[in-house]
Amino acid sequence: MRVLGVVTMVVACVVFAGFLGLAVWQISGAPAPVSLPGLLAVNLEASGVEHPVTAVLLNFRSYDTLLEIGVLVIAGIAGISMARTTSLEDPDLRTSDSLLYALQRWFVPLMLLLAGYLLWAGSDRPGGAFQAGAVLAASGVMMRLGGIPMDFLRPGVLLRLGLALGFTVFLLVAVASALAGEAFLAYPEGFAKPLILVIETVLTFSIAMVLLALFVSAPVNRAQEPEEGERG
Amino acid sequence: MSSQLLYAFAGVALCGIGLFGYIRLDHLLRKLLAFNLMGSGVFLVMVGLAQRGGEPDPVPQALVLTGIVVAIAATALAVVLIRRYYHLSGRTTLAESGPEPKNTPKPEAHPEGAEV
Amino acid sequence: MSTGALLPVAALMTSLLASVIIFALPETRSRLRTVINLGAALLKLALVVVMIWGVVQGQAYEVAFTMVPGVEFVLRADALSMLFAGLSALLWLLTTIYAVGYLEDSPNRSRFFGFFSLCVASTMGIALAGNLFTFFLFYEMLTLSTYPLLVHRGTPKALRAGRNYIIYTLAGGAVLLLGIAWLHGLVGDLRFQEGGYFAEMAPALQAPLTIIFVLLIAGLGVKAALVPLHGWLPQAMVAPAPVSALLHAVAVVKAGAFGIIRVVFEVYGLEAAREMGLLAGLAVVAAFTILYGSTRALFQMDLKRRLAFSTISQVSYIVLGLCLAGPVGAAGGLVHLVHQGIMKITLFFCAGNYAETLGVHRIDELDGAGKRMPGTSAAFTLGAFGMIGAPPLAGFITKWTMGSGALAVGMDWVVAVLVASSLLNAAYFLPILHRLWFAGQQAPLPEERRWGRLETSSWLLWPPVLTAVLIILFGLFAGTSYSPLGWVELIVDREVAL
Amino acid sequence: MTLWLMAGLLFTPLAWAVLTLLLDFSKGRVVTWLGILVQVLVSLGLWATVASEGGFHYLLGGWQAPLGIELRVDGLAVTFVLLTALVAAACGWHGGLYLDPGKSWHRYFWPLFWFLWAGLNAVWLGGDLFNLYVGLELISLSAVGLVALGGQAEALRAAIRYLLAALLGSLAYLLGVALVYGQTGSLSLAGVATLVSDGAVSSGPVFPLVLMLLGLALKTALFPMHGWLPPAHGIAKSPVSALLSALVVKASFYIAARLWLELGNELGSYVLAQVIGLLGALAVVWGSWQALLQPKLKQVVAYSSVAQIGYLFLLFPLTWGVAGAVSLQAQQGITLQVISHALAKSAMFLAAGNLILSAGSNKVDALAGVSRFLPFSLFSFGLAGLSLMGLPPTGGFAAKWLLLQASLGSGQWWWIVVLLVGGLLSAGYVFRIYRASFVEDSGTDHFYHPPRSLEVIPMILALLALGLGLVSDSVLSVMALPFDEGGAG
Repeated sequence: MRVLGVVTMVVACVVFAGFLGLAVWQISGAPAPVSLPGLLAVNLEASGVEHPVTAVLLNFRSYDTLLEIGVLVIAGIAGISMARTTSLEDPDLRTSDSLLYALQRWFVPLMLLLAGYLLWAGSDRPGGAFQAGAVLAASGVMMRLGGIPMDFLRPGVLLRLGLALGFTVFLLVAVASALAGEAFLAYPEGFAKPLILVIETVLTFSIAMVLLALFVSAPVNRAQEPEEGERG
Repeated sequence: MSSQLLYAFAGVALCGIGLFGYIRLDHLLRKLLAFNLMGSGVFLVMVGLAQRGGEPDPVPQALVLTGIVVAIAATALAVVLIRRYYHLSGRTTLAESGPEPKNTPKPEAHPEGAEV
Repeated sequence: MSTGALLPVAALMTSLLASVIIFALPETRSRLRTVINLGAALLKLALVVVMIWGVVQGQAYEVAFTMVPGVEFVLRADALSMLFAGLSALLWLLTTIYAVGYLEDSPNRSRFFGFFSLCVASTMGIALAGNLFTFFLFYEMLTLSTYPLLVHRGTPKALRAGRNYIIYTLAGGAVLLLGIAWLHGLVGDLRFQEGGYFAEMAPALQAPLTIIFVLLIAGLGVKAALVPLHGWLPQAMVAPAPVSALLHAVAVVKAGAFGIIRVVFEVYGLEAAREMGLLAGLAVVAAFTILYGSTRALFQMDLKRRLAFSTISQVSYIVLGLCLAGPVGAAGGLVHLVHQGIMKITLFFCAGNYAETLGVHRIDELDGAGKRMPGTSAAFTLGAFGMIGAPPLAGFITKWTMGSGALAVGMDWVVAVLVASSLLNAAYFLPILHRLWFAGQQAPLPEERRWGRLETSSWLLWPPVLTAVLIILFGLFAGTSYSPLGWVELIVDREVAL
Repeated sequence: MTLWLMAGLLFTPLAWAVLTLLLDFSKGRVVTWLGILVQVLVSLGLWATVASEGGFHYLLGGWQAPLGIELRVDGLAVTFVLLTALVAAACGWHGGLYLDPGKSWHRYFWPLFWFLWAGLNAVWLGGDLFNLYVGLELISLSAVGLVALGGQAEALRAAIRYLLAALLGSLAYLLGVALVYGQTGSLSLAGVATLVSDGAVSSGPVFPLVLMLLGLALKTALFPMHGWLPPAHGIAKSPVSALLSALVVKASFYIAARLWLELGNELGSYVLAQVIGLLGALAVVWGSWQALLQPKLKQVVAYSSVAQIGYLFLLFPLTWGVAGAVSLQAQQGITLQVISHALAKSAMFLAAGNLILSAGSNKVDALAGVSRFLPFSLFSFGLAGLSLMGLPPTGGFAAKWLLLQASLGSGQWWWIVVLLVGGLLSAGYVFRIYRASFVEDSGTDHFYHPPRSLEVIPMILALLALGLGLVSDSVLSVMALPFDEGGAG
């Protein structure tokens, strides 16, 4: 019986992959009628950054990015909403390994440097806010594992401010652009590059915060509330 | 077929495998990993299919970047939920009821059992 | 919107607003509640009288707006609607008075009277509806507003009755809706019009129109309690007496019958319906229902239950009258809408009085009740004789007109049905009268209450007496043009003027 | 003017999300009610603008599609924006009074609530396939966060199940988008539609469309993929359940419907349409049947959602390969169904919350005597029930009527059976609640009486659902407005 189930599942997945592959094959046969890269190349100067991916992310499709950061913040919020304690610190997760501790002294600064570089590089070659933020968060994770106390990670106003900072700035820019008479999210002439840089910087910080918060959040405890209608 | 299409087909394979894992596995973390596998597959298809002409197309790359962030956010949230769920119920699957798992964590005991 | 158009809306609103206010009132404000009830009832009656006057002058009150794309919401006062509106307005007033006395210091009164007014509002809407769509709207509203009245007591028995009522009526409603929707898809939005629409109709439509007719009648027949769709009615008598009175005389049962009248007269057209051979089948069903109901009534020992079965048979007179498909027969059927109403409400009022005052529910407990409650019993007697069809009472007028109508169109077997049912009526009413007047009281009355010098509370006594008087008047003055019969003949002239 | 309205519409929810994130519950409540006011006004303004001047495209960042993202502001979109504003306002209002400020984690209700609202607006207006994906994820994650807000094991299980289903769904959708982009090189829905109808792309494989519809159907909890819905909607706090049932599931359906109406006639097929319709029909029957059996009040309401969602999928068969007039009727009917269900179901959940609060138990049987001692919430529940049953004069009835006409007009009479039987079944589970409440067990009032303000809110929603039927013609007329295709990508 069990075997039969597995077999059917396998068949189903194979069929699915088959259809998918077929579709891919058929599609790859014919050229796409619209070529965005062309359009992109034409409008790249106006976007204010040299690197097309960054241009798409933060100018042409900046609305996507705005919402995407929103998603990230939501995850962060939902994460810390699980917390029932004053500090997100979880001593159980500390490993005081002397070697790790020693290495950190070297690694953490190095990683911070790398993050900075990635951020700066974003404008003209691969890199950008998210990559930088990820590296930053990673260094945070290392510190955490290395047992360096991180008391700033309380579900207090500071943490929440940190979560929201990048998103807020991005949003403010968007609105400012709207107030400046352009459409929502349309950067005024010439301001594109500096604005994008500012946004990227704060985004980096916030992304790192969110990822770190999600890593350390929901420390374990027995707090819970009864289901609706069950007095308790 | 152009070499870029290889990525697309790799993505197709990943999707298939991921789907299988997703419906087959019960352990929530494994399910989650399967989901991420599928996600990578989708991203590969997106990029690979778009740049079949040879020259890379930055738009899908940007989309994939966005997609990755979203996927990470979702995954992280899922992990947080699963972790707390495991701690409160001692379960690592969505099974309504059934035999309690071997090592139900005691409040004081180390919460991150080998289960997770 | 002209003042003329406003009248139907106002007539509807009086009871709607009344119900809203009553719901809002706290349980304890019974005095104020009574005032509002009676005030609304009187106001409505006045409005209806005004409209009747206008209709006689040939004035048309109408208000319409597009509700759903392609469908209009139409309220309109014409001769036919006034027949029903007048009946319900009059009987609502009496029933309200009765109900106030009946439910004195019992719980949940604000809930009861709220839904009571809502129920009457929907009846008024059914009367004034200007097309099938609007009719259906209020038809369902009636279903829902009567449910809380049925289950008012909250006893398991009441709840069961309520459940069956809902199952029957909602299923019927679904069938009716299907019929209406189909008709609408076929020929568009049809306002009721005298003489109907299908006098000259493409033969291609014959088949679908026949099916639709069956659907419509089936849907309406549930409320009209045509056999075999009558199952809910006998159980429904667990409701408080005023509710049963309303249910059997005006609201639910009559709504079904009135719907059938509308469909036959003003959608299909009497002539067309006959030519399509739709009426013959209906006539058989009606005749069977008449005999079946009367026969079942014979064997009921619970008073209200016997009355319920008698209703099943009596309401089918109306349908049978239509099926005679001649001006005279139709008049007989239509006028029974009113006559059956007042007679049956009288009987239920009396049954309620016996229950409230003497605690009597079963017929064999009624021995000698006539001496204890002469007024009530006199009213009951009149109602019973009316039902049997003794001249010069209202019931006699009905049966006479129908009989002559039947002969006019050469459906002699209908006369046989009428005679048979009259005999059956006599068979199940006369024993009751005998017990009331001539049998001596053996057993002590179950639970007797005293109201000083009157035989019962004056709230309970006067309504049946009044309706009983009406039974005589409608019979005696049937010839005059303002009697129900006169009014019905005016309608029939407009409908069957070919 | 329009610019301000749009900016307000897109900006307010996000900004308020951040603001309320920094505040505690009670302060957040005040701020939120302020924001709700703004949001409702803006939505009304936009609706009025479109109603008077017709729809338009809004270029975000000033970039035209396909390079940039265009918002499609047409009659349908603004209608749903307005609907969202009404329902969300009610739920926010109710939630502020219903949730216990003492629990520290309730403060996170507000930011999640606002992010949810932002996501909904993004989806109603979105005209870009990928942007719609992001909007969907915004909605799903905040919804999951809201469900899990209790933090209790059952809630977490429901939340995880919901999250996994939602993720799978949106992934399938994204895969479809990837294929479509590969095929056409464009992400703008309107652009793709024109390309397909012009035959610029060989209409080619149906697979991408099927994939997207499948994913969206999973997120909409179409039978048999509905397993995740009842636990999640049943266990969440009542205001949350109301939001989820009324709006969240509609978002994914809205996208599916838009896809179908734009691409269905070229890429779809009769069989596909009928199969989807069949699943919808099964959902109607199965959901109602389950609702009849549930012992818990909110489970009844949740399963009724499964059933009511089933009706929506009749859109697919009733718009494929039928006369324009019939298709229009079907679309209007479905739109009414969405609106009336949103209003009625939110009313029902909020009322259910009040009843549970009063009876102190979420069992149906615990309602005995409710109709005697606190009829108000029961009334709201009942009125909402009318709309679900599709009885006149509610919006549900108007929707049912239009769908009946469409089924008759398209000759697909079998859907009529579904519509009528579904109505009767829903009557079954609604009357089951009435019946329980009419039972007279004890003459004493042992109920907790919630504050009036809590009870008024569901009543307002229920009355709206009731009145919708009477004005449905004028409501629908806004959707039929001319849409200037200028600037369509």
